Amino acid sequence: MRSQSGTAAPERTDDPKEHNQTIRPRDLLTKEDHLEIFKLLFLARYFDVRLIKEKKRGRLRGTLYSSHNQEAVLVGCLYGLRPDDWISPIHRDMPAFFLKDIKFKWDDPARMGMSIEELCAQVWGKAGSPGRARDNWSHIGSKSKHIIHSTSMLSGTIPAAAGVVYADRLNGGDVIAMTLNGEGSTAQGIFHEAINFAAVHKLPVVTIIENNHWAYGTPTHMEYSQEDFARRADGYGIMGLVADGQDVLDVYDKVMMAVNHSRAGNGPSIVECKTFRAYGHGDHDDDRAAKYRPEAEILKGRERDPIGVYRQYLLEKGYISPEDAKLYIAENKGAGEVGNEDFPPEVVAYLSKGIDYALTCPVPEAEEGGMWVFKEGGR
Amino acid sequence: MRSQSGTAAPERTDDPKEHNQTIRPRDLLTKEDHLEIFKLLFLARYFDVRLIKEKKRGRLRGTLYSSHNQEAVLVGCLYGLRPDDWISPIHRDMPAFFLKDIKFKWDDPARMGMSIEELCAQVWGKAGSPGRARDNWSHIGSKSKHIIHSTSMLSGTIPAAAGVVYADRLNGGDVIAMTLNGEGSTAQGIFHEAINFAAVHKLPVVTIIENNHWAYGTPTHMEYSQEDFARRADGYGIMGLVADGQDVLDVYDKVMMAVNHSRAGNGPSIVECKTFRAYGHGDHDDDRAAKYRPEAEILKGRERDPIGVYRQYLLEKGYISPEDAKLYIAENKGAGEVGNEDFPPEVVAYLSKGIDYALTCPVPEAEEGGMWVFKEGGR
Amino acid sequence: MSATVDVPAQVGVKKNYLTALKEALFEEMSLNPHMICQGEDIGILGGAFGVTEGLQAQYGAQRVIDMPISEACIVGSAVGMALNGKTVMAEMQFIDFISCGFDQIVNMMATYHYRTAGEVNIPVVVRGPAGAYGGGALYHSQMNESWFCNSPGLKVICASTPSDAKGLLKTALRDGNPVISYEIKELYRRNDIAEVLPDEDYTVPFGKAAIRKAGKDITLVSYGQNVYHCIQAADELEKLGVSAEVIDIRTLVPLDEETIFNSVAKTNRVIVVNEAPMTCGFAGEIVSRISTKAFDLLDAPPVRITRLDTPVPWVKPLELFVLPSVEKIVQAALKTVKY
Amino acid sequence: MSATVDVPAQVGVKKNYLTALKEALFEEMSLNPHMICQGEDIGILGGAFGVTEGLQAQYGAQRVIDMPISEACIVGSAVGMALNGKTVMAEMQFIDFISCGFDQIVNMMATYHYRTAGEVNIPVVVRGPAGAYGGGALYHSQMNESWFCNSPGLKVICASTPSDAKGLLKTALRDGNPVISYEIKELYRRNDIAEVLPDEDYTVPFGKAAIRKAGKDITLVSYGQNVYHCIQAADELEKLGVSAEVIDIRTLVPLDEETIFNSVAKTNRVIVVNEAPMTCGFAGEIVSRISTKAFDLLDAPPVRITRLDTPVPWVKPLELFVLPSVEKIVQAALKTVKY
Ligand SMILES: Cc1ncc(C[n+]2csc(CCOP(=O)(O)OP(=O)(O)O)c2C)c(N)n1
Ligand SMILES: Cc1ncc(C[n+]2csc(CCOP(=O)(O)OP(=O)(O)O)c2C)c(N)n1
Ligand SMILES: [Mg+2]
Ligand SMILES: [Mg+2]
Repeated sequence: MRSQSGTAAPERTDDPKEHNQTIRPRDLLTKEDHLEIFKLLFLARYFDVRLIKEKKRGRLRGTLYSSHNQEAVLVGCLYGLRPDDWISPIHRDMPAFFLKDIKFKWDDPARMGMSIEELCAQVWGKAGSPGRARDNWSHIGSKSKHIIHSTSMLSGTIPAAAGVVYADRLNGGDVIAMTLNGEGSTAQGIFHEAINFAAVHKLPVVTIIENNHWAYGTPTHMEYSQEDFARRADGYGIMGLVADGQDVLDVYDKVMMAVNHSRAGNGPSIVECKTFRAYGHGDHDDDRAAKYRPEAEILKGRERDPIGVYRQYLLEKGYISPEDAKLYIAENKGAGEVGNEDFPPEVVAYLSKGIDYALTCPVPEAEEGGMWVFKEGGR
Repeated sequence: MRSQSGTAAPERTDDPKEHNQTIRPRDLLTKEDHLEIFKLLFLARYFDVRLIKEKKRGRLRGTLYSSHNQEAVLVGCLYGLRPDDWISPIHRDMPAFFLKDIKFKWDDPARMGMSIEELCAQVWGKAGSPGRARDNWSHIGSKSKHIIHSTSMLSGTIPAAAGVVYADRLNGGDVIAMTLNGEGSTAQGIFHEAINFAAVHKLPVVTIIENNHWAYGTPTHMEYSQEDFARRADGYGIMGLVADGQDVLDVYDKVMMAVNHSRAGNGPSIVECKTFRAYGHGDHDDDRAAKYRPEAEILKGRERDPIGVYRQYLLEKGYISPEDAKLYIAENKGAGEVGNEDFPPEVVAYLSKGIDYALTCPVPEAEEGGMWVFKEGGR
Repeated sequence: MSATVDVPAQVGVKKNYLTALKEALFEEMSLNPHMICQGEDIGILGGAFGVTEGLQAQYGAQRVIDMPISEACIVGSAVGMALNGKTVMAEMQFIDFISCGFDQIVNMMATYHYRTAGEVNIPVVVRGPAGAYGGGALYHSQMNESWFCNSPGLKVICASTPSDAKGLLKTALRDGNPVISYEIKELYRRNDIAEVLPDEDYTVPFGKAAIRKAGKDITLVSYGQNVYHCIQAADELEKLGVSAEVIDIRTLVPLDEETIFNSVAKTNRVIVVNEAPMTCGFAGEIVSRISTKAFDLLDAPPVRITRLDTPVPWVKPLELFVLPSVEKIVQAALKTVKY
Repeated sequence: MSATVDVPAQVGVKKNYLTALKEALFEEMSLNPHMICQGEDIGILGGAFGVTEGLQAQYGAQRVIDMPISEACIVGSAVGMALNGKTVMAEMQFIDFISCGFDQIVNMMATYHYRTAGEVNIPVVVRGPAGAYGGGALYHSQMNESWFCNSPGLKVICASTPSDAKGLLKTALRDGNPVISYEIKELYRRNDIAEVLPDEDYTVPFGKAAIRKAGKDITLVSYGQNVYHCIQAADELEKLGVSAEVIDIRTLVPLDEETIFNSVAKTNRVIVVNEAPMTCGFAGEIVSRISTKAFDLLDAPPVRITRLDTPVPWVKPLELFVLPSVEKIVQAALKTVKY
């Protein structure tokens, strides 16, 4: 009744009217965009495997929540956003912090996304983090970069996202706010309250549901009564699309439809991206995850690696040559099986720079623990 | 775009498959049932007007939340339930406490509903209330009578309703739990969490949405983005029906479809009953309500009085004679315009007995304020 | 002030607590174009108690928002608006319903400044009618301020007079930090405490207690409507030859310890009165501050007079049984001065 | 016990805190066919920390429920199950997330017995991993027990040893009232505190503190992992010639005042240590009880050593900066005994 894995391309997509338009969002992307997107998939993947390696080497502590196999969701969701759009990532979306605005070149000072140095400082718990490492892992953000700071409480930033765009709309702006959430998180009451409010006010909140088929150790049929989490949208009469989360351009298409729809004043939207969590919930959970998830399901879920799927597409499109296609093969390999040589050198260099920074960056002073409870000096 | 009043018979009902059955639930009702239902509409109305009069006479304190004009919802929802089914009424549903099981004759000791004496003791804040008047108005219930005790927090009992039937199902039972809610309450996060949980486990929770078009001073378009609150069901893939809340048999039909569907193990269901709040939110609010609701809307909303609508039906069916039909005319009249003579004597007698009891019943002793914080003696 | 308030503009007219609050909102909305008000039924209706009456007509439905019945979203969206430059007044229809928005308050809003090492501050005032003695029963009588005093990052205030109600609310709306404001609904329309309010734009500072009655034998510390119980008790005690000083702390976080300690230095005896449940309530916090920091000043055990550790029951005799009263304060004071 | 626990059955084997909890659950599930366990990831996975490992395999998915991520519904449905005759263990994956189910706890569950004048009682135990010192940061480190101590109708417990962890949890599951149980995750797998547990079906009563170390110069009152800080401090103080008595209160509501007062009667000095924020925390409650009820026993100001009024920051130096430590206790004790 319910498919065991989410990475088979979904049959039913319930496209909105926009579907009938002849030009899809992807059709407006240049060849350079396509190649950039390919690189970003590598970058997101590299971030993941490199952190695992750093931890294995003993240079990093803390839990890692891997986005392995879900990179197409992140890249596809973020590539089309404007720099002044707001995003709100969660634990499994670490690459989102530096993927924001990355279209605008990594080192462009005008970029609003986080720099890799800032993000690495956060991961390593150093003072160079935008939040001075006061909270851990993905619980950072930046007002100036338009990234909402999440708490641990799942779906807890959707109301804030609605508030941010409410304020923007009042100022005459037209930004959207994109929140990223796991499918399990959609059960939270706050999810409902926020989407309902956004729907009433037709606020441009674009909610991504990364359906990786597991919420920690709980499978989707214990979380929700329908196959497609996008159907949550129907309760609010808002747009709800399903994307193939392994296909970065399908994600891009659906998300941009939703973004355009929401930005245009048609209310919030939901895009479910079907994907599959490659490893455990966090790296502490890898061994146990192997027990609670059937082997066959795992294999099936990881079969369609987003890098491989996209490589094939680029080949068919003629955007890369068969020779180029063989240069870097990072797909369908675990962190232990892959090396720097499997990634474009600029990707390796980019992240290495961030890690070098983080390693030398100081830990905040103990006294900071007592600081910034209250703002002094008024509004 | 949105109809201003909810009491026009809804055009679209989105009936489920059951709709195609030739026999409707109402077709199984006898003539006696029909006449009983007529009497119960009078009773619910009389309860309302009598309480207003008692308050005007200075014999009653506290806020009254009138169910005037919404009686068909209560009677239609409750008439078909089994005595062992659970219900969870809210502020506007006071008659529900004595309407539960009322099919089984008012004075039958086997009845599981509340007696009118108990309910009146509650309204008057007397020790004879099942909760010894520790909380006010409708915040009572009874474990033995299968009535869940609400707090003030709207939608707050839906999880409990789900828990009650979960436990029952585990014991091999087949009761259902019916929760009654205003349309505004459906915005609460807990509504979503509970329905989602019930849907996952296919629990027989039947959620009634009494859409009286106003949540205190807030109209529906500020609460929800769609016309029909029944559409909330679509987000969970559960049955969602719309009933004409002024037509007791339409309510009965839709509710019994939902009840049968849920009892049979097909999961929770939602029935929205379109109605219109006749007065203010509470009687303290009557004057202000007249300001925030346009006159035309109020007139339109009260036009189709459930007593009148049903009287007409009974006449057409030949269940009452034209002479009988003229005996008691309680519809389309405010509390000030109606007298005991407008109600069947047994209705007047029934409630009077309850009020007499309440008036003579003692107020609980002050010391009870310090009692029953904890249960002594273990589980 | 240029704001239109539907309140007589005559000089010297006494105004009640509710009118004072209303004036604060009109004035701040007028002074701060980036201020938004939101809550259930605050617009079309003007609020369950009328605190926001006329506000939507004056400032429009976009700045005065009738929210769905979603307390968590009311708080959370206010946080988002604040993150994007707005100042927000978020009304809880009754402070009791704040429990439904609890997580967003203590984990999202309260911690934002701390989490961001100061990059972000959240000027949101969550305010609502609070307090017992009115027959509101379990869910329309709460004083749950202690939950928030134990949640770092929130300021917590409670006015007992019209001039404080206005001045503290204006301070709150300019403070730049999240503030939880307990308004005492039983005081909203009490005529005997109506006051002439200053004509000019004034504020009342946080962290500064008020001495409501001077005395030398015993200190009564309180806030909210219990201040009046204390004043009444002090009046009765006076007749019995006991001089009680009544302190109204006005703001719980921050707390003006100095005024309390100065008083206890004089009286050497203290009774703390509040209507929240005793265990872990703010009365205990004050007792604790005095005991740990001003131990030597005490000549007798400090006393807490609070609600019993029960909910607030509905019917009058039960409600009064569990709450502080003038009688209970007087009895405790007589015992304490004799200690 | 006939329950299968995947723990070595040898006599005399020491068991850790987590194993003790697990045994309590297996035993009670076995003894009480009307018991249900529910929470996020407690079934298939066996819980984030493994407290419920094997439970679903043993008792089935209907009695051991993997819930959607809906804390409010987890509590609320547990209340409904209890209303219909069940005993429910409801796990919060981290106690920090209890804020998301807050209203259902304080307004629905806690008050049910009171509201019904005793007709209904709610045997629901909400338990979850709590506490700081592990680098869990703001949302995986909380001790928010004070919120619930200030919400009448809830019992609140916190075990510091394996035998108490098991015995108190079993008592909680038989108590018939809603109980909030703070389990200290930093103690879950600490080997040095592993204990041999009684073979027979035993319980540990509520409202009875344990004296962890006898002493005569000063009383250190605590609970949870701070008990070990107190014991360590007492050991250090001993070397410095100060004899400290360490009391582990074990249950906050109800509180064993007698054991505390008896100790203070002997030592005349007291320090209360806990890791919750200071303002309105339970340390203040204990100080308040002593000051108001046992004032004459005190020869020096009572002391609170608590978390600062801040969230728990992530990185180690900051985390330690805001939390109680052995060092802080020793220093305070030395100062207090000299007073
Ligand atoms: C309110 C709340 N409850 C529980 C948790 C603990 N928790 C963290 S992640 C997680 C599972 C999330 O699943 P999903 O939303 O599907 O995201 P995924 O991890 O699969 O990306 C849980 C239960 C939490 N963070 N917040
Ligand atoms: C959680 C919560 N928030 C706010 C309130 C205050 N309140 C009581 S009734 C009400 C309006 C309810 O509207 P609706 O659900 O449509 O029911 P109706 O009164 O129309 O029958 C509000 C806001 C409440 N009781 N609970
Ligand atoms: Mg998931
Ligand atoms: Mg309504």
